[in-house]
Amino acid sequence: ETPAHTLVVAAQIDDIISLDPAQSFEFSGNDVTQNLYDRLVDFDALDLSKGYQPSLAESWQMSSDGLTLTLTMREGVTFQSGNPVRAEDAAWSLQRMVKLNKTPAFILTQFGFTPENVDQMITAEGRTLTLRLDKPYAQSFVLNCLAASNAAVIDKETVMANAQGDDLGNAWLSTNGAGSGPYSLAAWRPNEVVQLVANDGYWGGAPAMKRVIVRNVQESSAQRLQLEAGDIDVARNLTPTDVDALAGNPAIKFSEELKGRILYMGLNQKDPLLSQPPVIEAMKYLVDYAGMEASFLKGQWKTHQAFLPEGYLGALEEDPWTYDVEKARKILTDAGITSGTVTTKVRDIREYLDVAQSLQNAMAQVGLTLEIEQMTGAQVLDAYRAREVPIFLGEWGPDYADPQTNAGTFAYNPDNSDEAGLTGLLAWRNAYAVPADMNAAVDAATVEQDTEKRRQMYVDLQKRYQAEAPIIPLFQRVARDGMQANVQNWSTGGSVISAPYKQVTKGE
Amino acid sequence: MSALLSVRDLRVSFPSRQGMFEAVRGVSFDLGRERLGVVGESGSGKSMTGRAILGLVRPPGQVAAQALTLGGQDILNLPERERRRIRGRRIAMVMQDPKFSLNPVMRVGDQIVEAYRLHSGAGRAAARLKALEMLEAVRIRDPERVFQSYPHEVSGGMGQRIMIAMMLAAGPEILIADEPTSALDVSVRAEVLRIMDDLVRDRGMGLIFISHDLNLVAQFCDRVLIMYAGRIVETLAARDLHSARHPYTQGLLNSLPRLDAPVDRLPVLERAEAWRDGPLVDASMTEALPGGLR
Amino acid sequence: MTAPILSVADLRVWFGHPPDRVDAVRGVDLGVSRGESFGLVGESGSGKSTVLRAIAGLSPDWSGRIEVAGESLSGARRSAAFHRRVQMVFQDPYASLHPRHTVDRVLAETLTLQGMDDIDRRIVRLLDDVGLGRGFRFRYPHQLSGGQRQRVAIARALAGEPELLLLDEPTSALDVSVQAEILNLLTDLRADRGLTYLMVSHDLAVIGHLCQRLAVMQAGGIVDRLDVADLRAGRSGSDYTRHLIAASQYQRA
Amino acid sequence: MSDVSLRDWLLTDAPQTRRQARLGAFYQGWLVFRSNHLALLGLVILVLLVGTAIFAPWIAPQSPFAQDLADRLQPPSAEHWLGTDALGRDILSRLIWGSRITLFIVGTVALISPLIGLLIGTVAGFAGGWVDQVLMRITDIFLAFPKLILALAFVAALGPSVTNAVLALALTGWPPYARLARAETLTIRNADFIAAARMQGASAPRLLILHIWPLCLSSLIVRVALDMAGIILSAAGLGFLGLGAQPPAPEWGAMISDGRTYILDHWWVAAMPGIAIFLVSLAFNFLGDGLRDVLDPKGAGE
Amino acid sequence: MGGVLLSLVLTMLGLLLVTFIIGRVMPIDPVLKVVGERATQAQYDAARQAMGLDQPLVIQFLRYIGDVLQGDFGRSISTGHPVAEDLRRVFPATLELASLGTLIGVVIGVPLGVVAAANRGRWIDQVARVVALVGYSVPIFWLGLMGLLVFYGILGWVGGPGRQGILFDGMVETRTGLMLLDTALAGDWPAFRDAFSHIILPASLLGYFSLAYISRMTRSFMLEQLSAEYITTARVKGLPEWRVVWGHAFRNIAIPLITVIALSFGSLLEGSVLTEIIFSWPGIGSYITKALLAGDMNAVLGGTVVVGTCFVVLNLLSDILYRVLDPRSK
Ligand SMILES: Nc1ncnc2c1ncn2[C@@H]1O[C@H](COP(=O)(O)OP(=O)(O)OP(=O)(O)O)[C@@H](O)[C@H]1O
Ligand SMILES: Nc1ncnc2c1ncn2[C@@H]1O[C@H](COP(=O)(O)OP(=O)(O)OP(=O)(O)O)[C@@H](O)[C@H]1O
Ligand SMILES: [Mg+2]
Ligand SMILES: [Mg+2]
Repeated sequence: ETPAHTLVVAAQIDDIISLDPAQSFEFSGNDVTQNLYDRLVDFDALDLSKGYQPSLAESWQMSSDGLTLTLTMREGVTFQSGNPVRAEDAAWSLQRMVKLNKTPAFILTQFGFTPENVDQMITAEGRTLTLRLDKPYAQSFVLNCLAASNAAVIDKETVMANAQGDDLGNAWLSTNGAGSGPYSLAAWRPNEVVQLVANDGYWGGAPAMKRVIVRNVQESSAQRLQLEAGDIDVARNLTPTDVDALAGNPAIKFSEELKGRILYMGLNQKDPLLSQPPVIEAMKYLVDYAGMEASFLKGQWKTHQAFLPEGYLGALEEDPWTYDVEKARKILTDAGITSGTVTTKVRDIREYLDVAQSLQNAMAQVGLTLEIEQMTGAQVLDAYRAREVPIFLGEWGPDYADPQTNAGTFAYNPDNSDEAGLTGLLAWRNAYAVPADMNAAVDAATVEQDTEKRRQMYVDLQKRYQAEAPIIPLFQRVARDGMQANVQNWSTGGSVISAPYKQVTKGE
Repeated sequence: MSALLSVRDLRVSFPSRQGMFEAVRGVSFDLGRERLGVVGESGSGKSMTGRAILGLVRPPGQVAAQALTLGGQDILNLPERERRRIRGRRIAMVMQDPKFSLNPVMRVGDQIVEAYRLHSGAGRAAARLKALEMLEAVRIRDPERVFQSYPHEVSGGMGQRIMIAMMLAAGPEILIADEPTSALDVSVRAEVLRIMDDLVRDRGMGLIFISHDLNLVAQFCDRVLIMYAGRIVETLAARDLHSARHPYTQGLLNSLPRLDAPVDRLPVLERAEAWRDGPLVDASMTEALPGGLR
Repeated sequence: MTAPILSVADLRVWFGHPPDRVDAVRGVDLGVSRGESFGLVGESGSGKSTVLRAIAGLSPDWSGRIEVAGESLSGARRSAAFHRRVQMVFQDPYASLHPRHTVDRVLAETLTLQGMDDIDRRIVRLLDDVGLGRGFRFRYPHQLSGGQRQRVAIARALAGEPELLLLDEPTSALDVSVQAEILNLLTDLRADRGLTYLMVSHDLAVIGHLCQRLAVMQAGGIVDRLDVADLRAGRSGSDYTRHLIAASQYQRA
Repeated sequence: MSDVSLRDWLLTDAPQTRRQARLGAFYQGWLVFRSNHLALLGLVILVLLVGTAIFAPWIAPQSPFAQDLADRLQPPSAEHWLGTDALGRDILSRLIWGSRITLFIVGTVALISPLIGLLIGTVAGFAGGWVDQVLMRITDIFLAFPKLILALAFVAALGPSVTNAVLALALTGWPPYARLARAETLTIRNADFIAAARMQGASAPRLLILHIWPLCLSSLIVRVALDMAGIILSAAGLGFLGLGAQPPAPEWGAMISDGRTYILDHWWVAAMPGIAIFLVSLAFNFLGDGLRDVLDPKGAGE
Repeated sequence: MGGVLLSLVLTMLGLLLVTFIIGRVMPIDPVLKVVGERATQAQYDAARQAMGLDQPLVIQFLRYIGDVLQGDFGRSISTGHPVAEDLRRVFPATLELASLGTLIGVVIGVPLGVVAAANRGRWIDQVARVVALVGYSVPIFWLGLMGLLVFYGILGWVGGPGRQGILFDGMVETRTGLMLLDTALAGDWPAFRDAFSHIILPASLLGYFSLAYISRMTRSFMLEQLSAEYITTARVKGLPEWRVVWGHAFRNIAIPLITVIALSFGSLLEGSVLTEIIFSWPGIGSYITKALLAGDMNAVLGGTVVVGTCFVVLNLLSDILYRVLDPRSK
């Protein structure tokens, strides 16, 4: 039995390398910053479909030319340090993100901010915060980006007091918190535990759970045993087997949330075999979607064949492909392809390996040999960024709650040359020379102010993508967390944000 | 006067691939308060005889005998506990090589004290005094220092004397000395022999002196048993050794080079198959108490 | 008397480095003539074996002068000619044969190393010479008795047809009856092949039997030199030698 | 030749030919070995293993690779004697095919590590002086180095594959053997038979290879046999970290690591390869104990 | 002693060098761990430069040695913390586990080995053998998960994964980093019981493993001693068998046994990665492994230095003990 006002979560949190919102880009790290900080706008954990809601910003106004966004700050909110939350802090936080130029910086720089101009483009005056954009972006696009956990509002005074050199407090903030969020950081012992303590003076009301303890438990089996023993409230990394085993236990229930992560297959267009359209087409039919979904991916991934995850504006919910070896074979033989060998470098994660082996099995049936090389995440990524992975199997998680987050990487590649070094773009990594009109369509969608039109643009984009792109989305992630029956309102933030804890309660 | 130890038809055998191998095949003798030499070639069963008397033949070796009596008491069939009480207290044994026979990580004094206390039940202090006394008895000049030393710190001759002191601490009636001098220099050897000689004379102890040096045995012992292939082939008074009748004994004696009688070629022992099982030279050996007891 | 085949002058041998240095031999002079049998006696640790090993090149640290058949030696390196000329037999027959090599292999290797041809025939002859029939050719050491092993060791030493044999207590580990056989063998071989012996023993009787001259060592130095007749008669200028002779004939007090 | 006379021929004290001597020595060893029943059992298991590896294509009831997601995680049954794994593959067939990989791992590591160790250890022990110092420092470094790290680094550097995993294990496993071989050499190098060989003018490499190695080899073999379980399990450990055999290779360690997700509910997936590894390492251990009796005079019975 | 120190320093330097080389030749790019999936080339280059990886290797090595000599192991890129701080946290965890494991291994393994040797070939010897061989042969993660299932899941006798129950997490002041010691020092007995209930299972597993090794080695040492001549002497004295075995033979193996125990302890310190993963034990083994897989060379180097030092120190200690305990070594 865990204490009534303590929430104990078992999860794999060994990916956290920094808790600085301007740097943290890992799932577990964002789960922490989500709770330590508030953002200008935020999602309601209890109803994510409402979209972004006022948070530290009470209201906002887009200028008629669509180039200036003015936000008005909420009054009377203080940081956990006791300092007031000012527009100046918000401006500084955003400027800091751009200036530090860590990986998440693109979330803001895509609006034309640069380290040089950001002091002029983002300004604070009294209660108002002004963002000057380089194009008339869709308002929802901008605000969705401001809801990203990286765009947290940070306590400038506290951080600057701990800054070293010109790091803008990055080193200190990596292991400390300075936010106004519902929780403050009590301890982070890497690979071991994150402890959060409720911020009782929280402006949105004191959270019910006074302590949140997230323990690093690697093994699903161990998480399951702990759940059964009542030593934890929530287990976040249960394998389908363990979920099945726990299903009959009345003391335990499961949440089921669609996450934003897409498991996809990238066919490198540098590969002579994979660059042939019939092969691309055939590969779509060589994935045993239903079989995998029913077996080792059960309850964790659902078939989803478009690059926008369900829950995103314009997400396409049609799944045109099914497992059909005969069809694949016909496509290939019609094109005169009866044999071939390709390699895949797969990260040493069970599911990926199983997917790869299943694919290997199916490909073998049409005469294609798939050689699997399993390696560490860093190694795969290295090769992938060097465009050296013929078939890539892996996932992509959206960085913010706007469709652009995936469109801009799956379907956007302005320069397919090696020298361009657009290592951040999935299309580039797969050497997919996105047609110019598709690139233009992606750009156009970001500046479309009419949300309905914008939605349609994304639907069209995905349809076209399904028809011709060599990057094949396969599954969308489902979070199935096991928890004690008395845990209420548990959320992992769905497909749009990280896991918030403030709304969680425990009944009797 | 009765025999201290009486051995009848002692057999020691080891299982081997070719069936049972008998290392000792029916040895009988009596020991009084005397120096009894046992000689023979390597492998003739001398050491096994000694070990069998103490009950120290390791498995899978097996010991059998018609009788094995110590002061009239049967010791062959005693339970192990009783047997242990005899060992050390009533029969002791000094082994060939002091370098390997003393525990290398225990102080010399402690090893003596341990032996003494086990049988006398004396206190630590008393045992210590006794140990020093014993060291003195074996003519160790600086007993205090030797008491504190470890085996590797003492010379071979000293080690052998320590072994003797240790074995004699409990005042045994019988001492079996298994080649106690073969590892020693001639000069040290004389010293060690003198000590044992004194003990037999002064304490009336029985001594079984195992050796393969015939000259030495002839000089030192009262009586000699000659062993061949696990059997005693001849028993003699030591002074009569050089007039031994058995061709084996003769052969052994002759094959020794001698300073006083130079020869060009040494006579070589011609072994006869008959020696293994042939009739013993002296039938009286199998009867009680053959001559030589004082 | 012919020229000395072996001459040793002011030989000093030590082991180890200064704090733990042991000076085992401290200035030994020796001369052994061709065809002679020379004995070296002394108590344990007096340095007898060390002298032999220094000559044989088995003790690297020595000073002084060693000459074998006119060849001056240095350090622990020995020429092929030396190996052909000088051989050694060790004290412990149980330690001087490689436990995993058959008699055949031991002899064959030796013959090859000595650059001999016609190896098969020579092996058979060597075995005959040391009184081991052909039946022993393919045995392993553990299938041999101590005396037989010592014969193999002697055969090995003879394989290269040496002139000088260094004998380090070749019989002390053996039974008297076997000792007699080996001593006879050594006598015969010397007669047949005109060998020269330098023999170490602590048994005066053995030295007396085999050697013509002897030197007595004590604490790394030579304290006395005498010939066999003197030894037999107990004539010696040295107290120590007389003590040794007396002690070797134990008399009960 | 009848049975009795063959035995006599082998056991004779006076062999007539080199071959007879060698066979005789071998037979004697065999007799000692045979009297150790557990060692015999170990040998039988290993012979079976080798047989399985050789005849895998004929023995295996099904393909080790054929997947059937509908038939996954089936408990042992008449159709699948040892059940099926997460992709519906027949575990028995995978085990049978996997014996080849296991043998490969064991064989290669057992060949390379002791050889490196033997070379370094004997050279160090035999040469003494600064050569010994340098080689032993290197050995110390490798010994002090976390072994798994070293192996991981090797594998990571060379790329994950069974061959590389094996190589890594071999390259990290030698220090203990080097120490053993050195200790052994130190006791041998001053032996009279080495001195005797020197007296014949034998060169240092000759002494090392023909005289010293054969003697070190026996204790090394014993040690290797005892370490064999460790080798299989280390390979499995690398597999557990995703650095061993590449899928879908039926490497036993990798199979266990695949099955670890299912340990609590589908025990056979991990347990079957586990039992296989256990049996084989047990067999090697028994064998090692028996070999100790034959080869290593120390510790053998009085 | 000077020679010992010199060789110690040389060994440590060699260790550092090897680790360093491994770190740099490993085809795992540490920069990627820092910048993550989405970084642009410019961000990547900036991070690489900030990490000093653009310098020549020699410079990098010298700089590293210099830092290490000042006790600075740098910052870990996989935890974001200074490596020294991480090590202060993870090393005691492993030390505690390995110590208790070794203790269990010694307390059971040594008597088992002695008894097996004294009863060579009898049933107790066979039982000891099978017990040890099972320890040798069973994959530790299998035993670990099964142990968790049975003793934690079903029986509930022990605490689950982790070093402490959540109720006690952070409740006791960290002094030594060894949970058992800290709780005892604080006099907080419920916390001590809790810590004990968490450590006992993984420690027993490791203990079983070292028991297997120690008992086999003990047995073979004992067999050698029991056939020595001084044992016969002891028997001649009439000593009861247990005194022969424990009073005489055992004293002689105590010395080589120390080396064996030190070695086994050392291997538990470095080699309990799998146990640590299964029991969510935040120890140095899994720390180094994880760091290695992320190309986090500061952490790997730091961890290796600590483990390597332990090894060297253990070696040294057992050498010294050897000298103190063995009268033969002057
Ligand atoms: N454990 C054993 N197994 C089989 N045979 C043994 C065993 N111990 C001794 N023997 C044999 O018993 C015989 C007698 O051995 P013992 O030690 O009594 O000889 P010994 O006369 O003392 O010889 P030495 O003078 O060499 O000491 C020998 O042939 C020996 O090989
Ligand atoms: N390798 C060595 N290292 C150190 N000291 C040695 C070594 N070999 C011999 N000694 C010492 O040299 C001295 C002479 O030894 P040596 O073996 O020559 O004596 P010995 O006269 O042959 O004695 P023994 O009759 O016992 O064979 C002894 O004090 C011995 O301890
Ligand atoms: Mg004997
Ligand atoms: Mg000598």
